[in-house]
Amino acid sequence: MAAPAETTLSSSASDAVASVEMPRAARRDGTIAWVSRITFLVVALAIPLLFKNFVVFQFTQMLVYAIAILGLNLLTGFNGQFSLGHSAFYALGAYTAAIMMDQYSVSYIWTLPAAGVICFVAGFLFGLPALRLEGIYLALATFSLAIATPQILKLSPLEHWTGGVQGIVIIKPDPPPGVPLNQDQWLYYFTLAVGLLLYILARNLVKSRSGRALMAIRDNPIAARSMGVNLALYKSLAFGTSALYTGIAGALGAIIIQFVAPDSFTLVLSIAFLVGLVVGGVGWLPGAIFGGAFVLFVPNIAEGVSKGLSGAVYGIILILLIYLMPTGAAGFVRAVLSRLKS
Amino acid sequence: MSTLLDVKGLVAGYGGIPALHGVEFNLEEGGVTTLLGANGAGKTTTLRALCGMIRARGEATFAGKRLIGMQTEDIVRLGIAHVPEGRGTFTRMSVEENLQLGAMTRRNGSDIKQDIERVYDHFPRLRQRRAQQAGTLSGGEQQMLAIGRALMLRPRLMLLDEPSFGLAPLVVREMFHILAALNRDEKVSMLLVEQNASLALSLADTAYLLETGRIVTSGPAAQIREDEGVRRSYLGY
Amino acid sequence: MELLGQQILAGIATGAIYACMALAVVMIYQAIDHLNFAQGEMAMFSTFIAYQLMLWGLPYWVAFPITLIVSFIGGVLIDRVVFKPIHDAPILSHVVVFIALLAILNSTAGFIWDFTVKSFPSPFGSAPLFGSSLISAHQAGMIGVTLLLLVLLFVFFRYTRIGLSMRAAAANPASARLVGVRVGWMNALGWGMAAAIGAIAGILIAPVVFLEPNMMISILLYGFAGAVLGGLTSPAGAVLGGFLVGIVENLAGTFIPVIGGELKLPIALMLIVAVLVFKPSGLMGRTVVQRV
Amino acid sequence: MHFDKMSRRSLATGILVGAAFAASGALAQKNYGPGVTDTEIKIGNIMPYSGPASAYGIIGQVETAFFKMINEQGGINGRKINFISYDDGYSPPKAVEQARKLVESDDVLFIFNSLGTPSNSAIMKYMNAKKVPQLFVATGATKFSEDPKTNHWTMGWQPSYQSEGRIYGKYILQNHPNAKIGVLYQNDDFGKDVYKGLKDGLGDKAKTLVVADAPYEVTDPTIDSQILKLKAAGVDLLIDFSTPKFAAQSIKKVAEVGWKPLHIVNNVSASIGSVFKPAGLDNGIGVLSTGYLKDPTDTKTQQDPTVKEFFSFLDKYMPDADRTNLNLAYAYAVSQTVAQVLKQCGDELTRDNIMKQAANLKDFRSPLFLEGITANTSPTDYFVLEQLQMMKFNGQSWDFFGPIISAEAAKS
Repeated sequence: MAAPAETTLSSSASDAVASVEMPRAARRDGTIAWVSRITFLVVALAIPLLFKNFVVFQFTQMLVYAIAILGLNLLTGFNGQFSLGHSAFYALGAYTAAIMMDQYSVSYIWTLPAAGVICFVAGFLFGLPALRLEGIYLALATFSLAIATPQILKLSPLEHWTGGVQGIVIIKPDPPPGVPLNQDQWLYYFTLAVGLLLYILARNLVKSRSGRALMAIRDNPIAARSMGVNLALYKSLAFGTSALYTGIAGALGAIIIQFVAPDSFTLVLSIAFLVGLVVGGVGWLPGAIFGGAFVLFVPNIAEGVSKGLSGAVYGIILILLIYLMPTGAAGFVRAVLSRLKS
Repeated sequence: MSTLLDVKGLVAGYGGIPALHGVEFNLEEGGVTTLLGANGAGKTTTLRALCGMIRARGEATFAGKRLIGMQTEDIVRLGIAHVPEGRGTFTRMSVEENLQLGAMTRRNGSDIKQDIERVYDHFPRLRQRRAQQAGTLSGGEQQMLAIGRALMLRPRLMLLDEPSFGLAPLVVREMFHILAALNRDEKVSMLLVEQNASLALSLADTAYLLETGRIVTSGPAAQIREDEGVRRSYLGY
Repeated sequence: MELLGQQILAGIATGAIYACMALAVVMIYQAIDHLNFAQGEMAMFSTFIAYQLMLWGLPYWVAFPITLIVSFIGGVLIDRVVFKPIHDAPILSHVVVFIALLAILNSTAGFIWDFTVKSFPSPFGSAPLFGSSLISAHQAGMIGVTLLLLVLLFVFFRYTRIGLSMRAAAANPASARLVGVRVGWMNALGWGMAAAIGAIAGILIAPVVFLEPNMMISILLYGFAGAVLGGLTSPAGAVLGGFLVGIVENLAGTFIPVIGGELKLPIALMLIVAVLVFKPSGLMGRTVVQRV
Repeated sequence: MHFDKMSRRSLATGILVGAAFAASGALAQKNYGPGVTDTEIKIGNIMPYSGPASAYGIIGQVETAFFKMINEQGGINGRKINFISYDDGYSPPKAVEQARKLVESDDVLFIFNSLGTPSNSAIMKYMNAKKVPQLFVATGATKFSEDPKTNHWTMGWQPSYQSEGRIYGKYILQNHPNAKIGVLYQNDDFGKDVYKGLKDGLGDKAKTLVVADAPYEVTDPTIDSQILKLKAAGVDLLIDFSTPKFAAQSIKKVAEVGWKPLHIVNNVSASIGSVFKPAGLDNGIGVLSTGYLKDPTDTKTQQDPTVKEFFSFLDKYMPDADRTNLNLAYAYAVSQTVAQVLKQCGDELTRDNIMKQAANLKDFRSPLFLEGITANTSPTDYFVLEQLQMMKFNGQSWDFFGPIISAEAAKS
């Protein structure tokens, strides 16, 4: 699971593989960054025009997972807190959206801020007691949350809202009138827009004063405290913000799948987020998109190789990836960039 | 006196960025050699390279054996005990278990028991705390424990990385007394890395000055201590 | 009140399963300083090996030691083949590799032995113990074996040089190397021992819950919970924690009205978390006091 | 209620005769939906090959083998079946993705026997919006068959969980009117569905007769605590609405604690191979259940010439499969039913006609159905199988007893 939180990010990130900032290369870095951003945008915008609806739907799902992983990254990558419970926040967001749409006929657009706020509060409150727990103990606490979630969703007294074991079926939204897109294309662009907005906010957060405080807590909590950082507040805020992202992803997920049920939000989902986080690169925001792609597509590839042994194929692909890029796509991209520079 | 450790053209670094650019020095059997220099000069890196904790190139010969490329565990078995920066205490274990670990490469049980007693004779405070969790010791006690653990190897050479770091002046003085005694009575050779140059020069017989990964000057400790120029430009006192 | 006594006893019996698993969890934690997600699947796979050996006609007491040896070697191989090449990778990358191992073992077992449940023999028999219908001979035997293993592990870690080296290698690998401990082999040894203990756990658990590839997934959760509750540094704590989890869960399921039955595991987990908030290193774990 | 349904059915039959007439007229001309050519029909399927329900993955394997056999025998009306089966790991979002892949990328004619209530619930809306048949879903949840009007494109197959529960209720009222019933149920859609049926079947008496119930989660390692709780409540008739692993555990545990209640397990767990063998055959003696398929472990059945075909199929295509696993017979029988539908379709292989013919099964019998059990459907009645028979375990195989009971009869 993980040793104490400070080591979660591994000393090797700071020792051996440390990316040493070289001021002269900064401008070149900037150029590369802009080129890759623009390439990403062009490709992302073109996808619905190039592929069948089904594939567009898959890419939408990938973006949803990427947003969830982005949220987890804010917590784990930038604040050093470990969570196996993000399926709970994802579920909370999904059920918020589903219940609002199903019972109160609220437009899907308004379910996103609602899911975000509810999950932020839930995450913040969960973060308060979790403060006293680190590393493995935090893992167990979050893990309990993941286990409890499907069981709570099934609970008979809540059945009126949650639909109990049967779940809730919701109606897929149409594009706004006058937009010449089908449902899948529209939802793709909608998710992409939400995702980009959340990404930019996350980037600004990480570069802000608060972001530096979060990282200071990750790297050296005692020093951070002595610098006057309010540990309790910041760690809870990190939890809340992370839950907010994952909750919005959950709401989007519910909208595109058109269905929520307890079985959709088991521990397996939390583990998938964690795998996606590591594959993308802990502490590297763009890694989320790689993580999302892995979570969605690799199981399909594994199934294509062998139906009976799909789990084994998946495992082997995962191990090979870690061999090739021990620090995920982040390390790989950094290595490629440093080769480009020299 | 014969040469125990001979280092030539030592190059090492972290993550592809070299921190040592061909360091050369040697150490006489039974002697105390000190490496001096500012923060980041490469002192700790030199020690780490010598005991295989980081990858290095060049030559380092210890009693006729080439150290470069050897595993740390094997280097220890040659009789080189490294007292690392930060003391390397096994915090969750008792003081005595820490000492037993120091003798991990030795086989004879009764010898080990005697040696533990000998360490306690050197450091009586450790005897009082033998059953205590090592993480609860004070900084000075942990430093004593680290030296004691190194002695348990019955080393021919001790590598000492900043033994005075973070300790009260009184404790430091006591520590260096003990180190001098160990060198004198137990014939342990020492390679000492220190920021506190005057302290180091009082213990050492030979001194080398490192600057950004290179030896810039060297000589008998007494001579370096008297050299006004060196003192002013490198040692800052 | 009679029901209370019965449920406590049943909790101890079920708790023995968790305790057994918790012990294996602590074992690997001592050896590699991580929790191993694949621990349950390793135990499951070992149990299938025993099952296969018996299917080939070997008697129980021949299949049992062979399984332990094979599992030990398997554990060592996992460390040498899978983890040695990435020992510099960050901890989370290791966690992901544990997950990969879990997927591989689960899927391979399903492929070879399929997913239907299979009965597995017990060396103790399933007759009620001393005529009491509450605890069977097998469950009593399981408790006995767990306690015996506990004593053996305690002696091993506390009084043998190799046990000491293993603890050192896990706690502080860099320092351990500096005193000459062969850290790589200590890790491999730890993996081997954890795999062998896992095999014992699997072989003891399978007669109760039946053998199938998914049998350990939920038990591992309980094992983790027990180990963490008791204190990951303390084998005795882990065993105690395992028993406590079994008892608390049974009592919650029986005596908390309305939601107790549906939420017995979450309630048990919440209680554990509550305990940890006040006693962050577990009931019997040693607090690491570190001076700066 | 009873009368009402009867009249609907006869009315429907009238319509269907006309429809069948029309269909036979269409035989002459070819009319293909997606996934159909002169030589091939593409059929999709979604199964939990991995994940918590992977024990059911064997169903997909049997079906794959079944269509392989059909193809080697020349196909159906000269067309080979291209059976595409995907894994959803029992996760609803994955089921949606796989269903969309089958429909939009693989262009299957329809999806057949997709497994699990959560997965089927997740795709039902999509399938109906796309007008793609979701045929003979592998779950007994009532909601997939009860509303042909709204969910025209979705149809179940096996007797529904609720009607099974009702049959137990009726049986208890008739034979053990003073029983103290204890219910052990899986805390999910399946367990709750059968339980609801039981309560319906017991009617007003449900409140007084059911003295205790105990849910368990599929993640629970054991159900010991639940069994003890039910025993302590003075239960003398234990009903087990659980999946095979837990049914096996409860049969074994009940024997271990020396408890001797009348024990009923539901049909899902009536498998000798995956329940009674692991639980100990002797421990299961006297356990009651219901069935609609012949028991392949019964030596009498093995002599039945119509069943021999099934065994020779297994010998040739699945030699390693455990014959005592009830899922094999289930998968074989449901595959035969879909083959019948395809035969009835002739050359008009459109999605419309698939539903039309699936809703036009007239006294269809698989050789594996119990004597007296037939499959009948109409455009207003999507319940394919509605009859069950009580049975008792004799230590080796099942002894059927009593009449064939239909869900209709149990309702009244």
